[in-house]
Amino acid sequence: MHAINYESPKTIAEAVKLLAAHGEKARPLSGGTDLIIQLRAGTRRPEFVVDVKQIPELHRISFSLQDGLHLGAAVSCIEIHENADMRKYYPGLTEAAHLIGSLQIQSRASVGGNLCNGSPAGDATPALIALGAKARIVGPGGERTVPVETFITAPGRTVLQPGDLLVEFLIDTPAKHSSDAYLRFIPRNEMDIAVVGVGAALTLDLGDDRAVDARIALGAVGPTPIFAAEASKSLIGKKLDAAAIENAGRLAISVATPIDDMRGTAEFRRHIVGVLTRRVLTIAADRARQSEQR
Amino acid sequence: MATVVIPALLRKFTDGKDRVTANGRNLGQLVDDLERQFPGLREQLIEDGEVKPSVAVSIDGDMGTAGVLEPVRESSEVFFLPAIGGG
Amino acid sequence: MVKKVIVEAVINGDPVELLCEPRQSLLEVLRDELDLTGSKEGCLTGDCGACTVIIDGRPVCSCLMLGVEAAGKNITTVEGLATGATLHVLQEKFLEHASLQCGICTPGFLMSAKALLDHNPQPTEADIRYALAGNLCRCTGYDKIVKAVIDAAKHVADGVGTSHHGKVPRKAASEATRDMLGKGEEVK
Amino acid sequence: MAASTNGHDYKVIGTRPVRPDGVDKVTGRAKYGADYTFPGMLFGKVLRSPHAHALIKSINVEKAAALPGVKAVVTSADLPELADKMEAAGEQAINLAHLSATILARGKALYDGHAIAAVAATNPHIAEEALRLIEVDYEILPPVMSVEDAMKPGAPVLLPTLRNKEDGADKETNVATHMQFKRGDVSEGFKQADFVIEREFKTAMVHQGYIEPHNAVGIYNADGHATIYCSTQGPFVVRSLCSAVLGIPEGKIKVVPAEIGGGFGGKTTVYLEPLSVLLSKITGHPVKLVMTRGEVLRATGPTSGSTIRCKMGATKDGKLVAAECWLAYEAGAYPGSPVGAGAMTIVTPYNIPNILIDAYDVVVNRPKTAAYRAPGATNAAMASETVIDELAEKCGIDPLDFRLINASKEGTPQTVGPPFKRIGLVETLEAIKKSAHYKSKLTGPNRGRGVASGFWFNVGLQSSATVNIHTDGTISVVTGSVDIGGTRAAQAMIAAEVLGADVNDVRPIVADTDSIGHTDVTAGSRTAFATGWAVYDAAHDALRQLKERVAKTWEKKPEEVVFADGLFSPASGNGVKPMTLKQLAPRLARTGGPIIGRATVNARGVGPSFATTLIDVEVDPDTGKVEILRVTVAQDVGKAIHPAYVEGQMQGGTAQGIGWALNEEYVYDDKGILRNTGLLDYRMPTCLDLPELETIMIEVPTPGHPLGIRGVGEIPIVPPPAAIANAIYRATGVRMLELPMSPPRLMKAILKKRAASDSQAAAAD
Repeated sequence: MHAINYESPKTIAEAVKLLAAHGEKARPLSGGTDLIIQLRAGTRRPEFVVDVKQIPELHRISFSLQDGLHLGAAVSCIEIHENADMRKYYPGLTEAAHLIGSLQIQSRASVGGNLCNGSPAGDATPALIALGAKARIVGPGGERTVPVETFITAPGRTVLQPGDLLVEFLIDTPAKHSSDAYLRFIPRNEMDIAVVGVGAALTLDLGDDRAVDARIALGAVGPTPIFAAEASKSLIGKKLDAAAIENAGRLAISVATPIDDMRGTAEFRRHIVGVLTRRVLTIAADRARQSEQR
Repeated sequence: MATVVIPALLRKFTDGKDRVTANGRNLGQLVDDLERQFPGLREQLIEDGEVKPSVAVSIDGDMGTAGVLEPVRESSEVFFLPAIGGG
Repeated sequence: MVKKVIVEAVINGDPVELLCEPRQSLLEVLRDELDLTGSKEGCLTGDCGACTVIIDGRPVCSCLMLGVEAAGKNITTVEGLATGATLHVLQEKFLEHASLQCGICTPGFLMSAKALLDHNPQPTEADIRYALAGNLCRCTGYDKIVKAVIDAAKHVADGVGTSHHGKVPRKAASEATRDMLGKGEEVK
Repeated sequence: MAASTNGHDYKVIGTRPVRPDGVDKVTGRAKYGADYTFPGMLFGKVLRSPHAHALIKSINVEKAAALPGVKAVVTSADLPELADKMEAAGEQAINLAHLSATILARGKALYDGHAIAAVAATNPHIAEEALRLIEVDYEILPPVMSVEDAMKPGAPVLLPTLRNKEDGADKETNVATHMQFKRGDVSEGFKQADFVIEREFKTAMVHQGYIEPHNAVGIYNADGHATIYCSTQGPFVVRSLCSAVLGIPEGKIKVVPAEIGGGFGGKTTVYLEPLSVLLSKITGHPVKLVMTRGEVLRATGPTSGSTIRCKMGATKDGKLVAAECWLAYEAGAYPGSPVGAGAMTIVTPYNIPNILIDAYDVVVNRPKTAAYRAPGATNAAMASETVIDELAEKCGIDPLDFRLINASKEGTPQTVGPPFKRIGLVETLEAIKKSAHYKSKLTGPNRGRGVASGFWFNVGLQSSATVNIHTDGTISVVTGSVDIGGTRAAQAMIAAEVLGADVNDVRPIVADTDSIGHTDVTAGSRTAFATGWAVYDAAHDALRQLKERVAKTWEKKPEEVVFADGLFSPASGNGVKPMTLKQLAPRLARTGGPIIGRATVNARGVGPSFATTLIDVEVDPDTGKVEILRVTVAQDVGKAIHPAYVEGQMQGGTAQGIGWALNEEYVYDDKGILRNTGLLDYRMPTCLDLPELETIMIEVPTPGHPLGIRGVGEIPIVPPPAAIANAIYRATGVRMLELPMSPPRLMKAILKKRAASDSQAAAAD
């Protein structure tokens, strides 16, 4: 590995100052489960590594029915899974976090790092998009929030500018009778990168089991994670029966633009988008129907 | 006379015969006799006076370990085959 | 020239102060600076688990953590598993069940298994297989490893053998596993 | 569970003591190759070709050599040029020119990852950075990645020295060897067949996947002596190959075998060892090199991908009458695939009167293959055992019964000609038939059960052993056989059995090449068989001397002393008090001095091994993903010395066979660059991918071996891919002809079948 300098600021301001001062030469370090591999491989060669794990705001999970969820960018996946509010109100995002690598990886990897890595295959991203999550970014020019579906701009690239720091995710309190789910397909039963990942969030009108709101997001089937707008819209106002779910699966396939690689063929991936979309909608719907009893 | 089974691709040296007989108290002498009967066969099996590293010899069902000095009996059945390695 | 950094941590119960380059992984620091070569290097990408150590109660791949990040942490490596001359029950069971052949993956498995039992003293076989899924073994087919951990867990449950950190038990992997199989079961 | 046909009643053999090296391995104390450090040690790194096929026009190392901390940079110019001919080295025959060019490419890079240059520096990071400063001018050539492409007329040629001299010709070729095996007349044979099945199979290149990367520490002394610490299956092979590659006399090289983190055949040759000595010779410091996982996958020896055509015919009562096979294996960049073994195993489990087998060893722009557990046999069994399953179905005969009808037994001629001695294939088939697994009902949708058998030769080769009797009556057993899977325990148990000792009083030692007689590789399932034989003889040699000492003290003749149950007693009971080894040992000094038993073997009468594996699977019909539900493997193990480690071999081999079947494969892009260079995308089974692995050990002793030992290590990898393919067929109706049977491939086959049956249904309407 090339020589690096290591800094671990204690406040957002300090971190932003450091990141801004070194610009392209600096890279934030959260769990490091992607970054350290990239440093070793030489695919990223920053001179300054800024460890953001000492900053309290990046480490907090705070949920209230009034303000919804503040999920710190550096919270480790295992901490998310061990958090009762996360398991209760955001089961899809929680299971996505719990799918990222082994327990050894989950002890370090963070949802923020997973997103900032800019991979189209990150497991947390479709789950965040399905929930309509917003990313709160603080930079030299102040702070802003961007919807997660626009965060990744190309493989390995994001909206973050030199000096920008992803602080936390903001997610609304789930509406009544709503829930989310995430599924991915991998060849083994653990330790693989998603060949396809699908996240979905649904809000139902239990009266006639119609979808009041629906969001479907796809991972690993394009250069960036995809919000499947048409597929999502197709469900709104519809009864959530097999035909509607089948149709949503078809529409999801139509926006997927996968490639052939060592993880699967484009043809296979398109097929799996349909399969997982159907399965994930079924799970999310069941959860939404039962959300009353939570 | 020991019986020698000729590998398929070497049968061109023995007019297509798959089993021939030859004399010799050890493998070296046996191959010398084969060469007398079927010129050209020797260099397929022997190199620098020893059995080629790529060739294995089975005599009466046992893989030989003594190379050209491997004893051969009147009643012996001799097979030449490719050497194999294990993992 | 990049400046080295002084790192203070507790390793296997002892306070340690060491000087390391920021680019050195924790695994390098353990092996090359502290001569704790029990943690093994198998892949350097967090896929094999041979370098697993326990940091503040959680299993971590020491190849995917910088040495400088260890500052102020409590680290247990395989060298710290036994108590003095007494083997940890997991070590005993691995020997009893012939759970190792070449042994290169063994330290990592032991540390992952310890982290599991510390969190969840009564794991199901599914819990165990899930907790060990981040550790690759190429010799055994895992059968005798899993049996050793099941056996060790019995002893732990009987209050012998390993410490208890009182962390909330993880979701039963039998469920987590089903999620990952992509078969769409409801997670209760 | 073990069924013994071996009458003896042993005291130690067959028990399950804790392995003598166990505590070191659970406490992290065991020293593997990468764990060695020496004062002033430097760290080496290797620059590797980013191209699959390219001329190396020039290499400029100036900038790298100038980097502070860099002590040496070497290329193939620093190695002697060697003759382009086959030499015997350990159990293999090796072309030294090719070996040398594998250590450092000479003139041409022949695969992605081919070693180009090596650097030694004061720390590994500096060495790594130095590699970035080496300038190589390549002229890129078109890569040849498959046997089909390599065998095409006009295909780009990898090695100009390879000539095709068949039928008088003499032209350039990528086909290194063509072998043929022939018995009877296949065309006549197929005429007698009521059913004939012919299929073409493809299997992907796969890696042994040992968790420990290759490593070496080389120390070259000013007096011209070199010492190498490394993880290897064959210290004596390392010594002879380093001697050849470096031009240093063998006697001036000592190889100290470290503990080894898996090998499976992949550590039977050298990669880093010669470089560690070369760099040490230039710098005057010890030099350590350790591969990254990417280097292991790109540049060490995986086993061959292959294309196999298999045609077999049977009469309707299930008798096999003819088999015609065509095998082409990827050798990698240099000749030497295990296609010969593939050809010699593919139909050998069965008694077939008419056989014609053609086998081709083909060079391609992939790393030179190395041995992998029963090399060549798994590819072959995937083909033949699937065709057998189809024939059994056509005949309406249970696949196990079909195999029983045709199974090779004592006296059955092998493909290569010699008749089998006593073997246990029939016993493995019957054991599976009797197993609880086979008798259990497999219910539920998308589930299927498959069976397959396999055959492997095993090897014998040379081993040395000494047995030292210490003054307190404890014993040390010294061998040259590296212990990968618990063989030290077996050696100790054999000595304890012979000398009537407590196994805990026996310390087994794996010695360096200066401290023990020549001993061949720990490979070919030979260690318990051949080295165990040497230990058995050495222990008896010690026992003979012990009897002489007892006779001396009793003033009797040696033959008047009997030894039983650990007691030396007089043949005819008169007055003298029987004594134990522990009572005798302190007196050795006064009866003639220390006792060392010694023995060497060049083992004959190798017993081949057979296994039959039964596997249940469930296929997800929407994703093509296969779950392994249940596995039982029955194997003829000859005589299990330490049954737990024999089971371990059966389970480990089975797990590797399952990985090979389902997800493991080398994925190259169209430029010949390996895409999956890590364990994230080279997918070996995790413990969530495997169920309990049930084993049935059958003991059919190897005739001629004093303990009846049979090699057990390799055979269990052979049956699983075919067994899984046959199970998938019963679960889905799809016959898979390609490995791995990964979800994309299986899903494609399932959808194709559905489309076909839909169109049939449509036609029917």
